[in-house]
Amino acid sequence: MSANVKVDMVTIILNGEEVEVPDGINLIEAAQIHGREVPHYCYHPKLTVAGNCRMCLVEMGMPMRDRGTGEPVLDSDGNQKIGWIPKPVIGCGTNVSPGMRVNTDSPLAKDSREGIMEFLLVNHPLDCPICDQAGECRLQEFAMDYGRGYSRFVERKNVKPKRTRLGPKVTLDDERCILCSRCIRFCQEVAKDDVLGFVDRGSYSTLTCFPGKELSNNYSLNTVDICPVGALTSSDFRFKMRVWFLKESPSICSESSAGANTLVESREGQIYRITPRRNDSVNDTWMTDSGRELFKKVKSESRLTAHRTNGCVDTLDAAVSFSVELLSNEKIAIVGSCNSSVEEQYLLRKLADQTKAKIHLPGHFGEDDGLLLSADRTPNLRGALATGMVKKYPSDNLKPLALQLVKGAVKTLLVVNEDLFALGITKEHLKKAKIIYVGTHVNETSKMADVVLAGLTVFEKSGTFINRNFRLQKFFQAVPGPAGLVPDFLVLNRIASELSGKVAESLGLESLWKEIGKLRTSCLKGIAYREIPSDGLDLDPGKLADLSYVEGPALNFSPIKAKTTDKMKPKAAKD
Amino acid sequence: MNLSLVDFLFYVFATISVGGGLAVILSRNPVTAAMFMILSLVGVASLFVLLEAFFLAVLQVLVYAGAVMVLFLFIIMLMDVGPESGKGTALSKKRLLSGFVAVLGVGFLTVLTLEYSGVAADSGANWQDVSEETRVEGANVVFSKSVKSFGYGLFTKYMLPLQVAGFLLLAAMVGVIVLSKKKKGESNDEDTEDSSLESSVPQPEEA
Amino acid sequence: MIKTVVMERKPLSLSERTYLPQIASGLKTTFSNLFKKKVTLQYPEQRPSIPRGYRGVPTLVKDPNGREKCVSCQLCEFVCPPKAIRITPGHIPEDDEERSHVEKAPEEFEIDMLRCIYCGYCEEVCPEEAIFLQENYSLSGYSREELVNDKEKLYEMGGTLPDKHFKWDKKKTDEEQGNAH
Amino acid sequence: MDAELMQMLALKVTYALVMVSVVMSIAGYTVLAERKVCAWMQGRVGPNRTVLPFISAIPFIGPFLRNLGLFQPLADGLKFLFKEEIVPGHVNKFYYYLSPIVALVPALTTMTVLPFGEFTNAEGFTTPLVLANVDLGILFIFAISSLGVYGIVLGGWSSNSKYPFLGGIRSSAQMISYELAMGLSVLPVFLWVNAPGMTGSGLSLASIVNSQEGTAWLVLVQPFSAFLFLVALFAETNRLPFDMPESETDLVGGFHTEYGSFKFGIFFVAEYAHVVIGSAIFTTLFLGGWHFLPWVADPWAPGWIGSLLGVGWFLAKTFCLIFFFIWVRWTLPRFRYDQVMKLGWAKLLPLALVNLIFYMILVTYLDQASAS
Repeated sequence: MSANVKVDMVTIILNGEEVEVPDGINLIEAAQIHGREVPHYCYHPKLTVAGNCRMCLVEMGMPMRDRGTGEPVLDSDGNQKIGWIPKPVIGCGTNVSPGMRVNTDSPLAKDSREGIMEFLLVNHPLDCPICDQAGECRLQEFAMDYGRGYSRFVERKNVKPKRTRLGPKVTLDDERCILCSRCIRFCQEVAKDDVLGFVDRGSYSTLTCFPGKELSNNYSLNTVDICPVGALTSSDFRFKMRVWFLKESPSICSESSAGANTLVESREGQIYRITPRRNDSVNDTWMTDSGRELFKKVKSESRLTAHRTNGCVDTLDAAVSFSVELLSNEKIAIVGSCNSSVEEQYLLRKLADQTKAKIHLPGHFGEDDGLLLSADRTPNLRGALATGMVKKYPSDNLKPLALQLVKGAVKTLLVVNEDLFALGITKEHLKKAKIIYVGTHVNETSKMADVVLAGLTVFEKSGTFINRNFRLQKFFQAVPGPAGLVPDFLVLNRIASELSGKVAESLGLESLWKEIGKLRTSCLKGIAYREIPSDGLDLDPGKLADLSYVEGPALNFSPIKAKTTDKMKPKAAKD
Repeated sequence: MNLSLVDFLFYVFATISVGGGLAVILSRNPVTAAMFMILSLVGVASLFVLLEAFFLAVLQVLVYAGAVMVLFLFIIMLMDVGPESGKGTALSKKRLLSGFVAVLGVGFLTVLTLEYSGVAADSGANWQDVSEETRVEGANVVFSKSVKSFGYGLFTKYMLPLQVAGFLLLAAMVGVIVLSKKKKGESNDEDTEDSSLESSVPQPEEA
Repeated sequence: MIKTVVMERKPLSLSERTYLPQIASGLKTTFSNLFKKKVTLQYPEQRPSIPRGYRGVPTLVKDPNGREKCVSCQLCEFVCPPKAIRITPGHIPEDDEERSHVEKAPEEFEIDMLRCIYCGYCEEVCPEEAIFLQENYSLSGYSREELVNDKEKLYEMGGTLPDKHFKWDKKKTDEEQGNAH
Repeated sequence: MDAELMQMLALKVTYALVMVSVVMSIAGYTVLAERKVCAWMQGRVGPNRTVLPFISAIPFIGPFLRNLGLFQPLADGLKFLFKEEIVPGHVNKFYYYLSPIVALVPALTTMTVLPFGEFTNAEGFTTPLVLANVDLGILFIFAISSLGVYGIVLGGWSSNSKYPFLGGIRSSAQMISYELAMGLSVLPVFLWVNAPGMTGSGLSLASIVNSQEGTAWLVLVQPFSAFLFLVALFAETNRLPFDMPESETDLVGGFHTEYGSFKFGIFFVAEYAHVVIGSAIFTTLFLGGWHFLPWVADPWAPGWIGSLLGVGWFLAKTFCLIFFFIWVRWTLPRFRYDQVMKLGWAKLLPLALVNLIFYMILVTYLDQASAS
């Protein structure tokens, strides 16, 4: 999948049309490249091939060769004879080879699909009105596209357990299960938490957890995503909203530096769920369960919904001018955040240059799970380095700032979305300091702050993050923020402009990036916002690669240092 | 001064007529001017009533206030004549001249009125005597408030003036028709305002 | 090819051109109408008969067992052209003996009658035959809030309708006998 | 001022007030009649809901009155009175307020010269029952009623809105056009009445009425004049088929589109007052006024009873004519504006002239014949 790997192309004849496809891929992928859909349930591009749903049956044949001599067998016209396989083959389990004939919509293929659909629907309950999958259900879609349209089944349908709790986040409806085994393979191969399996045989086959276990790993909701029917449903999203109402906005998971690509699904300004967005260079098609919960903070009780000066609700104008007043003093320090977007970090750096302030940047670290939850629990630590906001790798506390506060070298503090008290600063330290707080939620610091500039969460604004691969990725506004709030980068820009005595110009991300692209020593040099592709842009880290990052090897990621020392092992976590 | 009711009413109506006339000249809005003109005409009609010349009074209202002024208003509204602008107060030659003529005219009228009404000469007769039935000299015609005798007067002694007036009016009408008649081949779009006016104004000739 | 025949209008006679005979006959007609029977329906006291298939106020109905039929699939909400319907879906608790197998039911179901255009799409789209436009056509209120029918009111207006499907009954029987694994 | 004058003034004012209230209430009930008759002609029942607290409780009579809609004008009037006064921001305020008054005043003024009965005292001296027995009665009525158009024209103009303006313009054109035909159509009547050997004197309306006593009504003598007068009357009162100023279908509401509540009510009442007065004039001129029947002497004795019966008879005739107005309105469609103009100038006016000339010749001929 990397661009520099030369892929051999082979020629196959797809539905009588000669096409070129990469060597080694299976027929489903090959057909998809050329715009032919081969319906499938059990096959998933990121999982091993199981071949048990039989939905992807196609007709296949090879040019005939004489067994003994290996000479091509010619027909009366002098063309090579085609040896059609008398029975249809599964597209997922058949790889392309030169000269292969494939028919995806021959009568045999169509007939096979219809038969499979009928079998699949024999015992599938007609639950669509209450089924959460309705609207994104492969069974619904393929029944419409490839089904025969009526049922010849007159007997009673099977009754199996419904509403089974598989784990804290997943509910299973066995009646709807079509036994594709995607979830089982996911748990074995990706999550490495082998808890699911089929029991019993024939029509008694049932998906279940192994005794004494439950599906409780941090990736369990991916099974819901890959389930082609409504068998596995999210307990959290269950019955909350029909999927056809949801508006999807591309976003980036802000949980950790893995930077998983996501879709934020919302209706009328309310987010209902977050699902992963396929990006083969970052997160494949997965994301963490914990990352899916982040939207709940948007509407939480502790959300800051208004600007405040001296504890009273005030207008943005007043709050900004008060901040400017405070920042005009001497002895200023800034506490930046790795949660801020690249643009905000850049503007903060600009502000620091203007006020001759020193920027302190605390990091947030945790355990690395080797997949999509990295040890660096902030989305944009590398952004702070790339914009030159800080030079050093951040530590997990603010001791230098505490020392300065004790010395009295800091009178005014601009804090962006960090809680000072969780980072080793005490109330004693802050006695004489004025605090300007820019952030989204209430914390001890915001309670003490003289000016509070309420900001927007990652779901309410647009911007960019740089993930652990030094990949610059865009996220977009999914829902409107609370009334009266503007994106943080605009607030910071206003403060910066008014500090230098100018009236703030209205600013878009495009024009801000024109400025950022002029950074001379940074790896962001020369990048225009609109040129960042939707699946991200790999940056050249340069000297920044030498810093001691905390992340360990994970999915689609190997630490750069490890890469240099350990060249022999290709892509540690990927299989 | 001992005012009788009739005197009092005379002054009221006289004020209305003269004031209305002044307001016609002074008001900038043409519709207002027209309304004041009607008021003035009605005032004059009331004066006629005081003179017990009911027939004249009624005709005054019927013809002038009721018909002529409606046409005036009709035209003013249809042509959408805006209020006069207050500009150009500077004394131009034209203005000076017209002012002079106006003053001269008013003075002339005043002198004439004073001379012939008998007020200036302090004769015993005053304006109320006019209403008395007076025999018209040399004829057995009673010039009175009675419509019948009024008619007799018009068609006997005053036959010639009546006919002359009628002929003049006819001439004026023919003139208007000739002026407003389009020459053959004259294009319609030359002045659209006129043609639109024509289409909405009643055109008896058409039928 | 059919030839077009231009029918010349018959020239009007003198009496026709004065219109007077026509006016007179018109006057005769109107005068005779003075004494004819009046067709007015004295509305609040007398009610019109409602034809079949009339689209009145949309209501929610219950099945013959008195159970809620709506499963809050929100298709009506989706199809509603003026966006008059608003549903908050909810669970049916597992200890509800009667209906636990239905799993889903509306927690709140609101139809804003100020928005409703009585198109009947909701009735048509409903897979559970739970929403019906019934005969009630006169609706009034003193406030906007009053004209937003909530679930309780919708069921009160809807009542119970005969049901040929007994879908959930079948489901329950299946569960109790036969094919349970 | 002396006591006698004061007494006379007080008496006149009282008479005027009585007259105004009578005409106004007749106008109000004409509105009701219009709604009822229209409803009946269209197969409906018309207003039948208004009730008064006590009267409606009376068995039989109460429901009967209710079904007749007898209290409807009361409710309508109250509604006009209590509705919110909305004055659009774009109007010319002064004329906007003035025009309803200008519309109503002439309608009420014309009735001062309208005789509606006569009283013969014990000495056999007869006085017509009229507020002002002016010699020029008919001319006075024409003069004043021609002023009524200003209310409509100003109302349309001051509304500063296109439809009312069109209504006003049409109205003024229509009034001017038909006034001529109207005047010319009554001239033969006066010619006839004032002809040598006839009883009439001048233009007095009372003398016209009295000239019809015990002999043929003028409608029988001069049916053509009566017809022309009636058509012109329809046009002058803006009734269908000549309701140019309103023309709901093409001008929204015509000149009073921008008017609401009581000001609209005044326009409304003025219109019906015109109808009432117009009917009364027609009765006076052509239907023998308060006299019983053509060729039949009044069956009632002179005195109070007699004059009251006469007034009643007069009113009855007027009501019949009002009914005719309503009847025609709900029968005929409206003329187009150009048709109205054409009819007025090209048909009615020449016909009236021909009519006048014919009677001139006739009267002269009869005079000559009787003289020789």
